[in-house]
Amino acid sequence: MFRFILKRLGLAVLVAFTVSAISFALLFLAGDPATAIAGENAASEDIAIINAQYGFDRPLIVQYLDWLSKAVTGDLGQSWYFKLPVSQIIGDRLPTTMTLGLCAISFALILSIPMGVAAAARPNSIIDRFALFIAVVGQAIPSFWFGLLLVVFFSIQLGLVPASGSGTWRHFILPTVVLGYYATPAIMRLTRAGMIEVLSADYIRTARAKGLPTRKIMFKHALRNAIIPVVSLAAVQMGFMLGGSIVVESVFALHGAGFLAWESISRNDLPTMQALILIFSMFYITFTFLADVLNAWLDPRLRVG
Amino acid sequence: MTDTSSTNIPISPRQAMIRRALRHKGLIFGTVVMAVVILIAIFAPLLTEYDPYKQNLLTRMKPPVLLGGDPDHWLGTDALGRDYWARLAYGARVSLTIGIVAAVISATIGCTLGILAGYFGGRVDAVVTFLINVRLAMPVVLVALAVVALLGGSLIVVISVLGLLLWDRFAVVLRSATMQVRSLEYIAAAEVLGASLPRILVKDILPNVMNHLIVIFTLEMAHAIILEAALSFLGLGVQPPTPSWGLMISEGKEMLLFESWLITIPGVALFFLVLAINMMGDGIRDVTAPEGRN
Amino acid sequence: MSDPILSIRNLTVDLPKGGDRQYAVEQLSLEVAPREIVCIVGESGSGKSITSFATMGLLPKVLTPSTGEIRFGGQDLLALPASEHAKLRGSQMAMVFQEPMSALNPCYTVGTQIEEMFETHTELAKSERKARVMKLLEEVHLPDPARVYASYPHQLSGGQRQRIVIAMALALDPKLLIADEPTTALDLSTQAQILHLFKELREHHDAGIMFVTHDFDVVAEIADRVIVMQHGRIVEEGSAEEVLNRPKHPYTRLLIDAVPRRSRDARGAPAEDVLLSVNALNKIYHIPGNMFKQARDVHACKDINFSVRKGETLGIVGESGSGKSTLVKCLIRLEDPNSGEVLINGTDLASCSRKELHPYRKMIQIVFQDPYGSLNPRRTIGDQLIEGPVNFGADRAKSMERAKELMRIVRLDPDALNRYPNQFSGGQRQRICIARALMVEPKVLIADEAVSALDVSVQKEVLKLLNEIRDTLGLTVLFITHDLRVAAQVCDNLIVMQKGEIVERGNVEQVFGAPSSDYTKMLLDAQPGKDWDVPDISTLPPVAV
Amino acid sequence: MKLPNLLAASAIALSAGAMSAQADKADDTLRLAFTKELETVDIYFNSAREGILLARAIWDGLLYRDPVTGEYKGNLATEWKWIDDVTLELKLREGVTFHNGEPFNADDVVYTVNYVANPDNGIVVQRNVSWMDRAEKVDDYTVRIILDAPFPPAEEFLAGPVVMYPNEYYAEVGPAGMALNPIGTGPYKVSSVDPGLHYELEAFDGYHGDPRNAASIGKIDIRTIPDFNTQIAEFFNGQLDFLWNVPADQAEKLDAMGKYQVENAEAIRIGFISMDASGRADADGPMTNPLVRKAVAHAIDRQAIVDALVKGSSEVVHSACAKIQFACEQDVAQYEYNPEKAKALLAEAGYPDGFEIDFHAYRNRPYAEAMMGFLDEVGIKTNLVYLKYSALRDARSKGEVPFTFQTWGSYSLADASAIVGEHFTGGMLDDAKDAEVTAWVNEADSTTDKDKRIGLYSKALKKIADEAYWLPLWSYNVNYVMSQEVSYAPTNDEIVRFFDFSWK
Repeated sequence: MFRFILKRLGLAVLVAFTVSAISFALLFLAGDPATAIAGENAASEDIAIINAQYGFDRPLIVQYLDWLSKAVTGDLGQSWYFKLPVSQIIGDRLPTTMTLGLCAISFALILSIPMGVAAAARPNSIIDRFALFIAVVGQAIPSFWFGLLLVVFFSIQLGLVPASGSGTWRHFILPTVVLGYYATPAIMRLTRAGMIEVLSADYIRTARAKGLPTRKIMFKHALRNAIIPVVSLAAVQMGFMLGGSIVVESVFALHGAGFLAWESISRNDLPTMQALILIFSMFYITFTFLADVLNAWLDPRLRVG
Repeated sequence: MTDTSSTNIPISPRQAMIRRALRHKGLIFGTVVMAVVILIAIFAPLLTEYDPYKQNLLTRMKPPVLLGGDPDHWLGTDALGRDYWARLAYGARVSLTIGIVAAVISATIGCTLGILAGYFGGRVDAVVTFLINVRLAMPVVLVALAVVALLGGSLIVVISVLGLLLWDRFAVVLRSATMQVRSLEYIAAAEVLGASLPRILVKDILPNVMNHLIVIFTLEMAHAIILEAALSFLGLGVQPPTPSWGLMISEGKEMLLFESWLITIPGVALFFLVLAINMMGDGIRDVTAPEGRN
Repeated sequence: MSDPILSIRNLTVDLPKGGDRQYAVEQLSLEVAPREIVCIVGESGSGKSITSFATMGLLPKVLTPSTGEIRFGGQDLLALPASEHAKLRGSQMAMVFQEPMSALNPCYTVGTQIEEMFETHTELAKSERKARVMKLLEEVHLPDPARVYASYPHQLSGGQRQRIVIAMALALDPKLLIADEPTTALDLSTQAQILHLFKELREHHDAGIMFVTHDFDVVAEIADRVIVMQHGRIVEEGSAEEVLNRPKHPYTRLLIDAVPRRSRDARGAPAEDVLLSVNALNKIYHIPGNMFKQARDVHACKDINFSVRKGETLGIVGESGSGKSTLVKCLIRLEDPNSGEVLINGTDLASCSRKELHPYRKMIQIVFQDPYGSLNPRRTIGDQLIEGPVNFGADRAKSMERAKELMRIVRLDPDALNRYPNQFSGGQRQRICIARALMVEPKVLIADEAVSALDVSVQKEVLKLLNEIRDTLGLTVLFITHDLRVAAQVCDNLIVMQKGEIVERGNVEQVFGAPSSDYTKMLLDAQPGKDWDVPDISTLPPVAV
Repeated sequence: MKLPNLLAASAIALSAGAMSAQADKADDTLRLAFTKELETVDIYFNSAREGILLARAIWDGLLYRDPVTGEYKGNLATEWKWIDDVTLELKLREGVTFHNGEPFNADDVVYTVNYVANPDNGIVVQRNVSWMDRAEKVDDYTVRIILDAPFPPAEEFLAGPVVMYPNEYYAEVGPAGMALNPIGTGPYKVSSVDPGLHYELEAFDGYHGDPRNAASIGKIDIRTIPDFNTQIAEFFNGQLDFLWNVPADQAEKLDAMGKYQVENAEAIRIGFISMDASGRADADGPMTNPLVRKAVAHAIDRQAIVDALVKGSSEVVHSACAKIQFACEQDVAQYEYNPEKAKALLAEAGYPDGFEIDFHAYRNRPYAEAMMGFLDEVGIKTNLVYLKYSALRDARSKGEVPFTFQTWGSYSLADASAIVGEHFTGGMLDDAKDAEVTAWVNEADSTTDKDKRIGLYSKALKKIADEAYWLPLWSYNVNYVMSQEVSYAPTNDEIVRFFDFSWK
């Protein structure tokens, strides 16, 4: 067991390493860091000074290894844009994104799992069709449009919730709905498909033969089995949400890590960008690992024999 | 005593599929909408006398006829006075091209990796799984943005970036589908009958994972179209004046609170296109899934 | 005999429209008395399982009972609301299913799953529930009940799981126990134990048992009464002794006649020259570990030696996990053996590279077990038949001619070449597979459990066909099976495998008459219906139809 | 299609009605938003418009330029005089204290000037500070600033970007500390900074109050809201009192609602098209031909774009600088909109069927599109390459951009050198590489004789126009939208002065 966790971790590190190397090369080769540091109205001589100052003339591999060796010790460097330690900036922004991500995934799960179960219990019923409707609409509506519509309706017209910012829990309602809705269709479809498959399994027939009440069959016997792939999907979605909430963060002026990453791209703030990509891939890896552990708990076949 | 099959021969798989398809409302809806969009795209020049690129700064932002606009421009004009219907009709070409070409690129990558991993297993599988993990661990939107931001958003760049980033689902699904098919005895039989590897892949594996491929293809096509719209929203999609629907939404966004039809028209068009593609995908899955084992 | 526990009268279950027949079960009437085992026998599609599911109230939604009644404990189950019926399930009537591997929820310990019976239907305290479960585990002869109680299904063998399902069924001492092919998926030795358990139950419980099976040997082993079904109707009914030995209905006679005899079909001796010989073949699988399991090695084939003469049929017999399938895979080089030789006409196939192997591929061909999985659903029969010859360089048109000829040989309409596999029944597909194997004119044909998945009557036909083809084409056949009766009937010589090793070899008479290994003895002993000699139908008096 | 429109309309009506209920006058806080995340409040380490806004509130320069009259007044210095071409002596105001209580005196000036003038300290906009060599203390309230070379617009810079820092505090905390807790002498002090996201300013009681007014509004609350629609939504909700840089169309609509004050002011920024006259991107490219460049100039109907899109107080410009800038010669060659003439010029240049070329831009995409439409009419087919500023600037400095739509804000400096000096002196942004122009401009920038400067710039600007190195497009304008309670008169230099705000 221990060996496999080690192996798994080793693989995870390799993935993170590869991701960071790819993104480092990609970002570095495509942009000119000196201009980025100098800013929009900088004059020519400013840029020359910066180029010498930061050592951008060194070979790429040297710069990468330099960055990596520091990153391993927790030193993510200085943001070229904010002139502050990257770790500090990210530390400031991550909580917002984490809150948003957790709220959104919870919203998605709370919405999609019961609906998926209900839809699977009675395929082709009204509820199934409604669930399908929710899913197809969710897949087809661009999230920024949806977000702005919600702002117009719930914030401007009804004045129920704030339109932007992250001060209170009420600020998170609309972004949660928008981001969570984005993940809902996939999770609901998988829950529904899983439940339909599980409900036709022999052990469900056994459970029915035992005379168990329907509720118990659905939630104790069927859902636990059907939820296993959903856990993995939710982990992937969660990882995606953290890095992919740019649009939502931009619309609702939530200054989270996703938006920071996007802004860092446009400012060519490589240290921040690099650190964020590394952190996002770490998150993804952590979530999938946690999902595996959770699945092992849910499904004893995956545990030690 | 030849054993001829009984009088009512079961219909062939294809016939059965067509029968199921004709009864599937979602599939029919999706196909009809899709067909309409494709026809609009193809026959755009016949559907409007306006040039989608021809601007007229004197007739800017005229509302559609329904909102009391000029009957000359039944869907109104945009911020540069270009006919909105002409842009919508020609834009269908761009949006469809983005969806289809990006999906073709990612399908090619994903299928190759997925089928090879599923067929060979072992080390090949380990490498492919690693690649999939690397791909999934990379935040797609960010990478897409970075590349488009730095290379400029020409149609080719946008399509290639989307195509190169959306192959993971193809790989994952085709990998497991291939594994399943691989374990069936007809693959073993073909091997014993001396079929070469490419022949097995093309004749025996590919046709039997095709329905998965088609379903994922539609999903990713829709995904690419939506992502292009999101890139456009962030200002990094297809470049103007090319009339993509995503770009029209992004341009209309400026006046969202004042001239909301500017964003609503392309938004609704995009919504229905993506809806139709997804419903087609669902329909195809429903129609092909029960096949195989009677 | 006391009053029946269950009495079904005039039950008709409709099939969904558009099927090949209107009713799944038609005008069915039967009774089950306490302490009685009633066997319902029939081939697939006869409606025997539908009957048991209708009684339990577990019919799929598309099937609806239209007329008749199922009386149980004084009430008509069909008139009962679903929730009332659910209350009877488990407490008054219980069921054991065919597939023990999938009948238990993988996520919960078996103890929990048995306890659920008490939780749902009784008010017992937790400690008491556990005590009752332990008692049940003992009753079904599970070793170390405490350990089993805390085990998950995947940690138990198929036989053990089936005992758990039986324990679960017995938990509340139901009046009616329905067993739907409960031993079909089990190995011979396990089957014997489970059947023994059922006989015990009849002694110790008052329950009436409705036992659904397709296997006349099983019927002979345990039935008190027998009901024979065909196409949804009862065709014959009577005491076990009567039906088994003096069947009246032609269909019953057909079925019983199809039961393989435990003796070899008389035929000429094969030639003397050895065609295929296997020397010191070894195959070791490396099972890679995962997050939670250690990697390990499995020695699937250990020093296998045998030879087969031209025209001989060699039977390879063994239970699941004996290594017989691995051996086959090594012979046809779907797997590469770790060491050893596979010589055909002096050429060692085992040492060929993949490329060198190509021309020799056609020497050995195979027919697989699963008639559904062994044909590509997306290609026409004709396309699949000419696959082999085309791969070996033959002309398409000529191959198509040969395919037509082979279709006639396997007694199928040559026009069927344009159709897809799903338009054929299981037996027809198996013939197509045979034809496909013969397309490349092999020297050796391997039948890997080729008839196991078929109904007895179809099985008989296919076996007959195989024998004929062997004789007319002078083929050498390796016949892999777990069914001793089938092996005895078609093979010249037998080898018995256990855990990757050959434990017994000899001709059929030797192996069956005077087995030398304990394992073979055990296998022979475990066969159900040993005491029943299949009657020679031709000697029975004709029936008035 | 109809519903959302109605929705928005009713939303606007509703919120407009609800506005007055959420007055911010009550808590004496003016709320506004930034669109971009400001990198740092330390003015020497950012180059953004937002930074200038904050700097003008927090710090003082030695001088002050009256935005209305253009006259230079004393600020932290009360008197100043040129000792010679490169030495400026200033008398400092007495009794001024910084927000942290540190008194202001000559040490602060010497420290600040010496710090920013040292290139090793990496001040972001070198041009703002590199003209100073050092400062010397004469006595506690007298300093001398020594220049590298004569620098005519020195006063403009001392009234603008060069602000005074507290020497003891800055020496202790450095740029990082200044960014998080800025200390100045200005009318507002900073009560909280959430870098890039949120700034709270408070009126500084101890402000010296001359020549600028002391703050009238007690608190300024600035949030960053990247999406402009969201900003408008918050404005409707009464969560913002003031919008700036409002696009022309939105400003018109807001104005039409009659509920808000909409003000338009000119900006010093101008737009221009720069063409690859020196052939850096393509030695034989069409842009090396003056006839083609003139054809481009005739092809684009700048007036139509100004009328339809840019709007406000903007007007077409013909010279390569902003009208309010010193030495910005207006009497230069003008190219009227005349597509026929453009076609004729193209034909004469050997492109009777036009040509295809990449067109780079980084802001105002609709303007770029409109210009592309006009160019298309005369046969010049353009492929828009829309990049982030840094990427475009990078490409330009490498000489890979043949044809580009640019804008230049001159750091709000009212002197032609701020734009011409940057673009026509052979640097990496110089597409013309005209040795003659370079010589004139360099000479102009090293003399203090105003008339001589005007003469030299006039020659340079005339040649730029004659050769059509650039096509100057239009001046920019800024729209400000305010709630009814706010009173503010915008100035024409793109700078929002918080201390000039008051409640009605």
